Amino acid sequence: MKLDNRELIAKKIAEELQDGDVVNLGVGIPTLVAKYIENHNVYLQTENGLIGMGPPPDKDNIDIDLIDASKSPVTITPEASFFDSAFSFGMIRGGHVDVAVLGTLEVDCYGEIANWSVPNQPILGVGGAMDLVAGAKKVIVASTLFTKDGSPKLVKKLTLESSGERKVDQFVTEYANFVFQDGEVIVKDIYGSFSFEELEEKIGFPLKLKITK
Amino acid sequence: MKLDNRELIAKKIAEELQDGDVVNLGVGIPTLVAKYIENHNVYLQTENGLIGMGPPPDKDNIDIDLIDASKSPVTITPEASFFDSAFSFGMIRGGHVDVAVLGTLEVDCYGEIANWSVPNQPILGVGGAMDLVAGAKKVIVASTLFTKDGSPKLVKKLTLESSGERKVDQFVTEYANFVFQDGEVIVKDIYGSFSFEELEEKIGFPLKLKITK
Amino acid sequence: MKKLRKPEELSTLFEDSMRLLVGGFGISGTPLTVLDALAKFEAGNYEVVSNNLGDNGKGLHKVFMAGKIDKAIGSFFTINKEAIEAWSKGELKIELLPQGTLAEAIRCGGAGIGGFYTPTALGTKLAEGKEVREIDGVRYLFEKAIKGDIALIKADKADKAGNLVYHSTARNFNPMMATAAKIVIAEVDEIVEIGEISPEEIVTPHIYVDYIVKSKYVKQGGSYIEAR
Amino acid sequence: MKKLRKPEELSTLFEDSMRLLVGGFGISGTPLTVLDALAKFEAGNYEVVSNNLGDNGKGLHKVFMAGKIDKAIGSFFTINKEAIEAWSKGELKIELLPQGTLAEAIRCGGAGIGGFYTPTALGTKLAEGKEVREIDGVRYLFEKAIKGDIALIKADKADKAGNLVYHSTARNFNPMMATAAKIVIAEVDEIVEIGEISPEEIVTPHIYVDYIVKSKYVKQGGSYIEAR
Repeated sequence: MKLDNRELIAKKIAEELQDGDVVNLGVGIPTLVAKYIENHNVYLQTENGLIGMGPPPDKDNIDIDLIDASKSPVTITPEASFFDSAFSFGMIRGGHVDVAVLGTLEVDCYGEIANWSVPNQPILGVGGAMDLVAGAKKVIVASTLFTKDGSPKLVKKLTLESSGERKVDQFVTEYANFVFQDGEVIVKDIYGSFSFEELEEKIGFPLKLKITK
Repeated sequence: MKLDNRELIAKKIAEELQDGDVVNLGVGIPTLVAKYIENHNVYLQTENGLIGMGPPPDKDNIDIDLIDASKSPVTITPEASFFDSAFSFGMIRGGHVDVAVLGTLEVDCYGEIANWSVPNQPILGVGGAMDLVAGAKKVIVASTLFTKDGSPKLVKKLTLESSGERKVDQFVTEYANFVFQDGEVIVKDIYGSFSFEELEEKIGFPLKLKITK
Repeated sequence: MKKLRKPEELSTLFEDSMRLLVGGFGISGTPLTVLDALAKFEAGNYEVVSNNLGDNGKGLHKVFMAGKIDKAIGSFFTINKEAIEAWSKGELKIELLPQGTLAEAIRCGGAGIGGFYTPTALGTKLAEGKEVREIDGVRYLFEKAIKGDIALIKADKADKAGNLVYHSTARNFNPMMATAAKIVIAEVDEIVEIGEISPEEIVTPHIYVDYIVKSKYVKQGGSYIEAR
Repeated sequence: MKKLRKPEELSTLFEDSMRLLVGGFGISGTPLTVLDALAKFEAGNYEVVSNNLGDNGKGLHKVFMAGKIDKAIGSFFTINKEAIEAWSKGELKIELLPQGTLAEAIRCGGAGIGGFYTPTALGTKLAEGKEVREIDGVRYLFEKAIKGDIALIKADKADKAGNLVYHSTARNFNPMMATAAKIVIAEVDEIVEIGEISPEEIVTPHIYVDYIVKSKYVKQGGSYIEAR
């Protein structure tokens, strides 16, 4: 079965996760990562106060107080525990979350992201996005490479509001996996229908190819 | 039975406590206050992590992990709970302790106290004293009025190290109960063997008499 | 039980322009019964500190629709359409804080800490006008503590002294808010005898809780329904 | 059980001049077994963060007497005679902090907060050289967060994943220290199956704990004795 773009990105990220990792999955594509994690020693944290998040319940076993950060019902794994919001964000800011997987609207060539303000709308919601950007040991951004109108989300300079000065570690798309080095965008892996040269042309500025997988 | 000086001070302070008060008792005379509290709705807090401290256990029921701030074994009351040191001092600094009863070496005429440094000894211990001085809603100092060599502990100006710029509310001794107003020491109650004039002479600076009991 | 109140008995506690701390994430862990009553009380012009402004006609959304909220301090108002509309007309002030900063600020307020330095939001629009300081080689943003006049929180169980425990992710902001206001009202699903909650397990000691209200809501499938 | 170690197996974790966070108040809640081992390991010149330096030949007192401690950061060393003597000879550095400031600084270290403002110690010798700031009309003292290389803590029970619960006032500094070091070693009295500690009751989630050591000490009357 061929995976659609969103599922492909999720699967690629699941493969990056290591034994023992504490992982926080954001809304959207990041949420899909959960179903591709095969390692039982990966622990999912949700910032509303839970480490050890399990899959969604069947509809007869919904507890609407047992939810993830997108307010969807979840279950818990055997070694799970609950805590309050101050402790939960202490876990995030304190570097105890190994990987945060976040959606984004833009990523610049340094790895700075804009993932909280929607263009042409008042900025009235941020949630835990900035805490995760600032605090997680490693930040992986998960997004399709182009917006609906076809413009690349990978940009030379952010046009939307930054989510924080801390740079992300990877940008995983349906075409390639990008990493960042002093303003240079490195293609670490390429697996979509575009060649490196086509990718570079679509994105509109020079990239560097350095397959490390 | 006539109470000795230390017991008298403890009893006087117990009578000051109100229904519902959360009270932290320091080392020494303050510890004696507990046995004179008749109100069952006074709750004892100990800064090592307990609200709802009960009397000492009999010697067959000692648990040396269930202790007060002077490391003496205690018991718990039915509505008690345990917490960590950060939460405990949050309770103290955050104004959730209604009354702290503390011993002292000196009190000045503004109500500033020195209760942590011992004369002519290196200052290597402070414990929770300064947190209680800074944080409790009301601070009552409990001490005999004179040192062993006969000099008054109530002084115009501290000669020992201050425990904090926050002023105490009362100084309860075996002779009188003092309060403080803009550098003026007011005798609120007098019950010992000295008259007001004798007290004033022994202390060595003018006091003000204003019985409010 | 000394602290138990009917929600309507609480009306005299509330005064115009008070700052209220309201627990909940979405509406999970929100004191729905107390907020229903609050929407009907006379006082108003509140400044509300809460992650969001309720949802779908429940919780703070009801209080907002009753015209009682002048300002909201929280992390996520995007789902509250009417609030966004009121904000764009200048009828509602909004102060946006990252969720972790909000949680930490309330904890500090309750713990007697005046302010703190967080790495969150550095280099963003939310850092504008705020002090930046480098400590041991890391850059941080200064944030002030938050306190309130009344906290409206939701717990799972109270014992008869007022000790509280919470249920799963409905714990969220409630334990911090219980420490950070002059008056604390806790809505609970169940009241048990003293001693039924172990002293090791209690999350909010009784000394933080002034009033207890029994919740009128029960959970059914994917929603809360008013049933008691 | 993946995290379980014999105390002697931990020797390779320790390096000269590391900063160690050590739980306990007096010796209650102190990892006595791990500290016995530490006194014998080769490394030394430690900087130790702990309320006090053990007591009566137990806990950190033993490590200190083995000549392994260069500096102590804590709130109460008055009872440690040998430490005071070493300090007056210039052989031991001591940094004194109020107990609540110590607790808060460690909590901040574990929670990614760089520093905080406390009212404690204002106007005292312990405030010398520290920034004073007025926030909303109240004066506060700035204090930096504290982190460590290794935390040595004591809990009551661990489950096989490493989730911890504590016993009565032996909880003290341990939960904060569990969050504030790169490596966390927890000494426990009992190890139980996963699921035996309820998810609502767990104080320290397993992700904070790297190694578990079974305690060799038991309590008998008024003291701890080595018995296992």
